Amino acid sequence: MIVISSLPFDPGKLLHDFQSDHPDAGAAVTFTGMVRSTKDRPISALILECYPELAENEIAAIRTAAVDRFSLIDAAIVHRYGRLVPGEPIMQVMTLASHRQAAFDGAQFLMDYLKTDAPFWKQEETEAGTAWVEAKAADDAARERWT
Amino acid sequence: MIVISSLPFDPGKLLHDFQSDHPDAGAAVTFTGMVRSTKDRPISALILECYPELAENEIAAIRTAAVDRFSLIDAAIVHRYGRLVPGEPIMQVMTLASHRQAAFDGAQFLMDYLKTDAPFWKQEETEAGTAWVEAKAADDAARERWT
Amino acid sequence: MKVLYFAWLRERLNRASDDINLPDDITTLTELVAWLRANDEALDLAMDNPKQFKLSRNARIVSWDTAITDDDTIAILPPMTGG
Amino acid sequence: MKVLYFAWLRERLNRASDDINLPDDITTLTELVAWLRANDEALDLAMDNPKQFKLSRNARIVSWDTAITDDDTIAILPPMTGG
Repeated sequence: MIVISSLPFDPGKLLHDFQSDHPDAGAAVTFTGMVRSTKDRPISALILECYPELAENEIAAIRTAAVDRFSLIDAAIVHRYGRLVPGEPIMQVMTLASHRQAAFDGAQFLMDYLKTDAPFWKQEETEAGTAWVEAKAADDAARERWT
Repeated sequence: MIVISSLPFDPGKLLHDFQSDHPDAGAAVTFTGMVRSTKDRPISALILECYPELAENEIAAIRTAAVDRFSLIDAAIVHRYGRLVPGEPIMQVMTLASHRQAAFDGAQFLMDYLKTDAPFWKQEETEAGTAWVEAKAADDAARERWT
Repeated sequence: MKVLYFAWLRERLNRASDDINLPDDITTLTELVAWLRANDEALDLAMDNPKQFKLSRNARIVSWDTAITDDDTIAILPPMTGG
Repeated sequence: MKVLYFAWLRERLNRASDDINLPDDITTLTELVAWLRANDEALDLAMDNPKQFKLSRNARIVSWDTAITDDDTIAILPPMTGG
């Protein structure tokens, strides 16, 4: 399952539905990314821009690569765009496998690729206005470990 | 949160409640282990024996070690005992952190330690009777990578 | 040909897309970007570090040496920050 | 002193625990296990690979050289298979 949407989602409900469909798996790993506001760097919102058609295509390709590479029973990716406030889930990745290491590795692989290859761009909204979030070199490095 | 219980749990509801308490975190990782029955090795149930007082103490120690080591905002462990049928969740580990790598590492650390240091013992119930699951050398090796 | 701009590139250009008539001698994405930059000072400045951009052709990420035609939809993509 | 047995060790012994009077000269877990094995052939056989067992004292896992008293609750734990 791949969902690219501006609508909010409930991480727990997604996990519940994902697992209910697969009574034969032994291990499930779920990653949820949330909007974060800290005392040092308070933000009022995160505004995500997206190129939806490209996101659908690239995420489908990343998902297929993960399923093949780690023999996943299933994998699902949900990613929001639009304006989100602190605490709101931005995205969720879920993997199902026979054993735990494949489920963990599959989820990390998906996350590392999504960070650098999924066409989303974040803007932080603060009292001073909005500013584009800069891409992190660490994200490129994380992706490189799978090549 | 640590729960050692014979009662069923809903992985999605646990995740929902866990995240709802922490609107300041940026990343959550959830691992769910389920009873698995395959065509090659069909089982009718998994029967888990437990030493509850020791489980409470050891899991609390493992949780504290994970929170300290990976600067987790929170960590929760739920583990069932008793008779479980295929598809049922056995246990769930959840971590919350500022960033994704700490959340992933914390969850894997908890899983690796729980596999070798939490006093649970599995029996597989098949048509031929019940048999104790043997400990895996791979689990000892997985735990060693953190030392 | 349609050319799409996203995120801060879109902001710097003050537009989300261009409709262009592709000259016959422009056959690859590398050539297209060079031609676009030569004809638009704002784009030229915004892309002074061109390696950081990914390019897509018809909603698939492709390499800079990919061949293109006038029917394609191209996008110029600043470094992504999703996930 | 109470000694608890779990999983296949409990099954092999046909009991979940023993109540014992700890002899004065038994002061560590290593000595306790040696003494228990000397007095119980089934336990001696079941523990022929002793290194694989963990031991707990008053519901905490401890090393085999831990000192013990007659008030303690000890458990002999086969390799764990939870998670």
